[in-house]
Amino acid sequence: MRDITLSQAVNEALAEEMRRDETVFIIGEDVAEAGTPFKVLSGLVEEFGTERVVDTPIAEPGFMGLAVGAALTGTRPVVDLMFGDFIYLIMDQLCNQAAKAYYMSGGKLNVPLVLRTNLGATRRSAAQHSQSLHALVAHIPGLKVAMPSSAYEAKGLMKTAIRDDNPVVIFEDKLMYNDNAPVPEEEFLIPFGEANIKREGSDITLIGNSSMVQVCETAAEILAKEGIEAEVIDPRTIVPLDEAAILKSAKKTSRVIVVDEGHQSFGITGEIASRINEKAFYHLDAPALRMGAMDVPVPFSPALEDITVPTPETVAENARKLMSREMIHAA
Amino acid sequence: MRDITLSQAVNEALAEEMRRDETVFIIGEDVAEAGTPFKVLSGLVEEFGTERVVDTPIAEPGFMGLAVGAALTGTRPVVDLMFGDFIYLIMDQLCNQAAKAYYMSGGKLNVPLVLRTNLGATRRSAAQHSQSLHALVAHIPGLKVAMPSSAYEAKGLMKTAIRDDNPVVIFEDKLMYNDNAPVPEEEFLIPFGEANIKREGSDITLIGNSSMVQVCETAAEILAKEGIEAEVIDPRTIVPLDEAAILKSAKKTSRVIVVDEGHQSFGITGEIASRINEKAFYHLDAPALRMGAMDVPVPFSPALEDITVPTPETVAENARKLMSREMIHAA
Amino acid sequence: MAKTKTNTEDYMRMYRQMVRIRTFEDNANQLYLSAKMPGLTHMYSGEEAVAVGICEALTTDDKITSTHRGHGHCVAKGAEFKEMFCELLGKKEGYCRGKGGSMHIADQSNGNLGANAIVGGSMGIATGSAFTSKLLGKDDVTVCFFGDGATAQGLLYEVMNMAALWKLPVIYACENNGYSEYTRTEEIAAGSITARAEAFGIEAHQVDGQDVLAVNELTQKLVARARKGEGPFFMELMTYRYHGHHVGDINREYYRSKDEEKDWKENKDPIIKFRSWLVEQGIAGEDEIEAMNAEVKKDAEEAVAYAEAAPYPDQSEVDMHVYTDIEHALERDTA
Amino acid sequence: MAKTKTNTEDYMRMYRQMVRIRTFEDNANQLYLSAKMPGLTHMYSGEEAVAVGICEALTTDDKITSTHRGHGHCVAKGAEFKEMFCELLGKKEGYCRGKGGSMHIADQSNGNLGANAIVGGSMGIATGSAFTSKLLGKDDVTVCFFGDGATAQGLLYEVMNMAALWKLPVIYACENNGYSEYTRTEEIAAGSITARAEAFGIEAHQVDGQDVLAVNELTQKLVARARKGEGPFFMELMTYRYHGHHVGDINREYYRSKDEEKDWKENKDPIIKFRSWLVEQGIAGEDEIEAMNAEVKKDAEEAVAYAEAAPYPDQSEVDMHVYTDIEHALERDTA
Ligand SMILES: Cc1ncc(C[n+]2csc(CCOP(=O)(O)OP(=O)(O)O)c2C)c(N)n1
Ligand SMILES: Cc1ncc(C[n+]2csc(CCOP(=O)(O)OP(=O)(O)O)c2C)c(N)n1
Ligand SMILES: [Mg+2]
Ligand SMILES: [Mg+2]
Repeated sequence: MRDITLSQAVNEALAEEMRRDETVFIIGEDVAEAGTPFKVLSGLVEEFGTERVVDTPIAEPGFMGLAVGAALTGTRPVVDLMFGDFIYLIMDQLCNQAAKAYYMSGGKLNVPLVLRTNLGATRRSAAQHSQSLHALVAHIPGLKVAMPSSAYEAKGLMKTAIRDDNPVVIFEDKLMYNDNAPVPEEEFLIPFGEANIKREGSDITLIGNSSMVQVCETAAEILAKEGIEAEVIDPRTIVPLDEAAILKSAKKTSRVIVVDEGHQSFGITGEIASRINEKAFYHLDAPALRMGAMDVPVPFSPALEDITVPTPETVAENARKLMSREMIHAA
Repeated sequence: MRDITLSQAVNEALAEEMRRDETVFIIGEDVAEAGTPFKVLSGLVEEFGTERVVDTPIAEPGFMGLAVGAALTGTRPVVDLMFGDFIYLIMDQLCNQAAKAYYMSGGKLNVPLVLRTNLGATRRSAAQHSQSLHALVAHIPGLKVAMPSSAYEAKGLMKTAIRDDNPVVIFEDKLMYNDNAPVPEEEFLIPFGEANIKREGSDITLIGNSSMVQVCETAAEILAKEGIEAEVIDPRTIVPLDEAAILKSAKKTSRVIVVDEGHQSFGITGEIASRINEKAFYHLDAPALRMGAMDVPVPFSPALEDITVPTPETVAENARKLMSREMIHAA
Repeated sequence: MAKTKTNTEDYMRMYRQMVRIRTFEDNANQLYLSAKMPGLTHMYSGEEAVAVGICEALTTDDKITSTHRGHGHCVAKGAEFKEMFCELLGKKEGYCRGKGGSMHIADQSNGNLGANAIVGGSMGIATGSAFTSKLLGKDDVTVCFFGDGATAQGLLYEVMNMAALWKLPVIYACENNGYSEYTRTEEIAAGSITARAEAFGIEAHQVDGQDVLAVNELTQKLVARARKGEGPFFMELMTYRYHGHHVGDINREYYRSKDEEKDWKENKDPIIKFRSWLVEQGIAGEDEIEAMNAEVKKDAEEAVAYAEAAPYPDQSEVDMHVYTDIEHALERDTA
Repeated sequence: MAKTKTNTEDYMRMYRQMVRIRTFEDNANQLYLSAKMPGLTHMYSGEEAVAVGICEALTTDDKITSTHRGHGHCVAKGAEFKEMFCELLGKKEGYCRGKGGSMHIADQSNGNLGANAIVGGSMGIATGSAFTSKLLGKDDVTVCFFGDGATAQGLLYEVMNMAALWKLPVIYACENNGYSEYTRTEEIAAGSITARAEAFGIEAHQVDGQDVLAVNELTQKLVARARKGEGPFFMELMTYRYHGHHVGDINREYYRSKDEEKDWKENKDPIIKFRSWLVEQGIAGEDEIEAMNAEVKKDAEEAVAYAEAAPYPDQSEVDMHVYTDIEHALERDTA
């Protein structure tokens, strides 16, 4: 298997699906002319032309709405939203329109649309270009939410997303575009709702998604040196969520940390922790521990930004505490 | 104490604060001409004129953005968003601008703004006029979120919100506008972050907000007849959240149900349940149980809509199960 | 009235469709007044010439997007009374199995992509539908209906810009009925509505929305040109709604006078005007027209009776149609 | 060049402010190239006459809102180098204590309500600032800066409509530099930008954005009229950015030619043009100008050195300034 970057993986997935199905097209800002600021789409316009790789004006609600209408009428748009932070601008089209059309029409209309966007801080991009807003869309029934953690998942999940008949939101980690990973040359898909056990372990379960999978893996390596065997689980899609895999691991290790780059409060970690607590309560030595990003806007200053998100060190630190039962609140 | 409706309570709060502080103004659709479709603001334009009760075009992002700018420069806007479902349209102005201005400016700019909107299903208004979207805003640092559960709270929280120097989102329950409650004639404020123990009990804690407080109270009455004494807690604001009061009750009763009208998954219930599980784990007989609205778009048909939200009967039913330990998942 | 090249059959179908809309609305209003309808609804009465004049210039393959005031568009684009009333009552045989209701009624088999409860919410959808047509090399045209109030939504300008840049086959049809909810158009719209479209390089027309032939004639021309790639276009149709903003808006004098309403109803009614013209031109006799009216009335009453007796969806449907590939969405929650 | 009634001192201040912007940007770019600046930044070089021509027509009480390309507006509205460089480097003494950075730099003491990293994000804010002025009976005017690309955002049309309806003292200043990121304006803007404002009944002007006196003269007139309640107004300022979209956008030939860049830099540079005019008119000698340039250069270098040596904020600041009344936001999390 050759190694390719996450960028290349996304690019390949799109190219393959566009070759397979001529109703697939890409729409967004600077997707053709520049192949996006992250250069993820470079070369696609050369192969598929400006009719299928469509540069838009800076009008996120507009092109998102346009994509919903296109999807309703027989195409499969892949919407490119340059920064995850702009999701606020398209929430109406995504959540009131795309997410609800199938239900409101009693199954007559559907919206096979992919929204490609990103997440992640520590890029010194400040509060409006660093948010991880997957919790917002995960809350809305009708949307599926995929969170690739490497080039392999980026490719497999993207292909599945494009073939899905429902609106799917994919969050890529901005900092991972140049990271390499082995990706098969032959075609493959990754089914939604199937977690990946990235590392087996018996002492503690670390659940992370997207950027946080790597953080959990590095934490597991640190812990392994200390004799703590952490199991690392990557749910890959948070909607649908592979509850079975998560519960199985929780029951096995009886200690869980849920790690996420979105704000901790009212986010992803509360949902996953709650499901574990509800359904594996008597197997747990301690309640599932949550580690989200700090509940603060992302600060620009490197001195502050770096401490707002979970790191391998802080995850390992909490794992140690959980192992030594220090984490249970006093009273 | 006289009884007044929730509508009147909001109206009084606004009138009092507008008399007190001439920088307070109301802006939104049909707030002057019609006093809103729910007639909550009737009479205000007569007292304060169209300069301070401002009818806008149907341009939610626009008037929300305008309000942020007005708040930044010395006024205290109360934005009227006709339906909570339209919050998707103003997320950028609310979450990228209002919520972050104080932080991004290092404390130099602030946004003393109130966003008045509503929540609640079972009004036969279908999927785009029935959502309870408080979880979305609770996730965003920089916003405060108030959820009045009766006319009393509606007045006290609104007055506090208007005097707060931060952006505050208030969700009123559409179905409660005509409900009466005793409200003091003399001025009062309700501080943010202080839960209200609506009913004391020792067997089980029911935590609900907004519309769900009444549901919990009715459930408690049903349970009382069966000898189960439920404690009912109304957090009143979910940001800030009165964790201390919640934990105290959880530790006392050792059984908790968190009830909410927003979708259950990735919503409010996961956060509150997680905090309880994390911080009162060894006091609990069972994990905190969550009861949110079903994870489906709100259906129009009365035959379907009514079963999507928690009711006194379903809350009581789950409380009975929790008391008899039936709720712990098998394995 | 303006002349068109349509023949007798076309004229009579237009007349019939206008009467069908009026009759549908009268029945819907009655259902509300007798507390048989869940929720509220927005009546299209008074604006019939707009929906009919436009939709009669479209084929079944052409698409429309509709609004909260959507019954007229739905009927005009070919929908049946029975499925419509079932939907309004939340019944299983409704166009959306009772899940959508009045504000989300859709009829994709006739090209109606659905009503929308978000004012302006379908502007992107209509533009996207036209995008599909162009991308896939089809020749259907999409008409986007919206009200004067909806022109305040920025989305309109975003999608008009793209439609103009990419020459999409979409026609923006602004139904200017003088009000958005309880506010007069002058109070919420600065400048000129047609000039706003023109500023994006879009050809715009203002037309008398009470004259079904004028509306139809203009639409036919624009549709033909849009099919040839000369779109997009913009139409402002001057019209009036007879009822309140919704069926519950009964005392309206605080925002508009009874005289104003009376003037529109008596002097500018699109059905009365067209009926006189049909008779004058010798296209139909009074008897024929009365018979048609009676037939439509009977159809509607039967459909109402049918819908009232029809079953609600089974409760098990509540978590169906959330995802195309998951029969019951809530199953995913159980381990 | 256009004539204005300003005197020598005003001319020299305008020149100086333009040089200060160019010098600030050259230093910021250098900080990026030498990997001393966290993140990216967008250079204003080439557009100096716009910010200076406009801001010199404003008082300190007048407000502006700025963009991602905001250093020029910030300097022109009166900010100091030291606090600006500190902000760009994420230092505690920055205008925003290092929390905002280049894209959020704000200087409320001089009426700069802040840069904004959301394209078009400040259009509502500017309009609201003008609303405050009217509501509280003050006479300050707000200028809303944004780019040609930002005209695609629907928000602009929403707020222009309200500003026009309510006659708010706001001036929309569109900096048309021919590109939004890597896309030419023609490809993303249909029709005419000024006509879009006019369609809302707003008086609109196109002006040469490389001619500081022309910009200043027009702005003075519009500001005076806006103060009297004759606003809002719209200006389209034709200009050019010399650098890439951001400092990292170095190989630009795939979207614009070196010849084009050269032409603007050599033949239309706002500083060179104004400098020649000052000398021609006998307002300043070459020596005087060189001395001023040197002084500004020294100021900038000192400020950069200061900022490089300045401390980062303490980590305890991370959860400060989330809420005005809660010193450390994360305390609320602990029971
Ligand atoms: C985004 C949004 N804002 C507000 C509303 C509430 N609302 C429903 S209809 C309406 C007025 C619409 O006016 P217009 O577009 O002229 O259509 P008309 O009702 O006159 O047909 C309003 C404000 C809504 N449904 N959606
Ligand atoms: C809402 C939003 N969409 C996209 C972007 C990414 N972006 C940043 S600057 C820019 C181009 C802006 O062009 P223009 O308004 O002409 O300003 P200029 O950069 O030319 O000064 C884009 C697309 C953004 N920051 N915000
Ligand atoms: Mg109208
Ligand atoms: Mg530009």
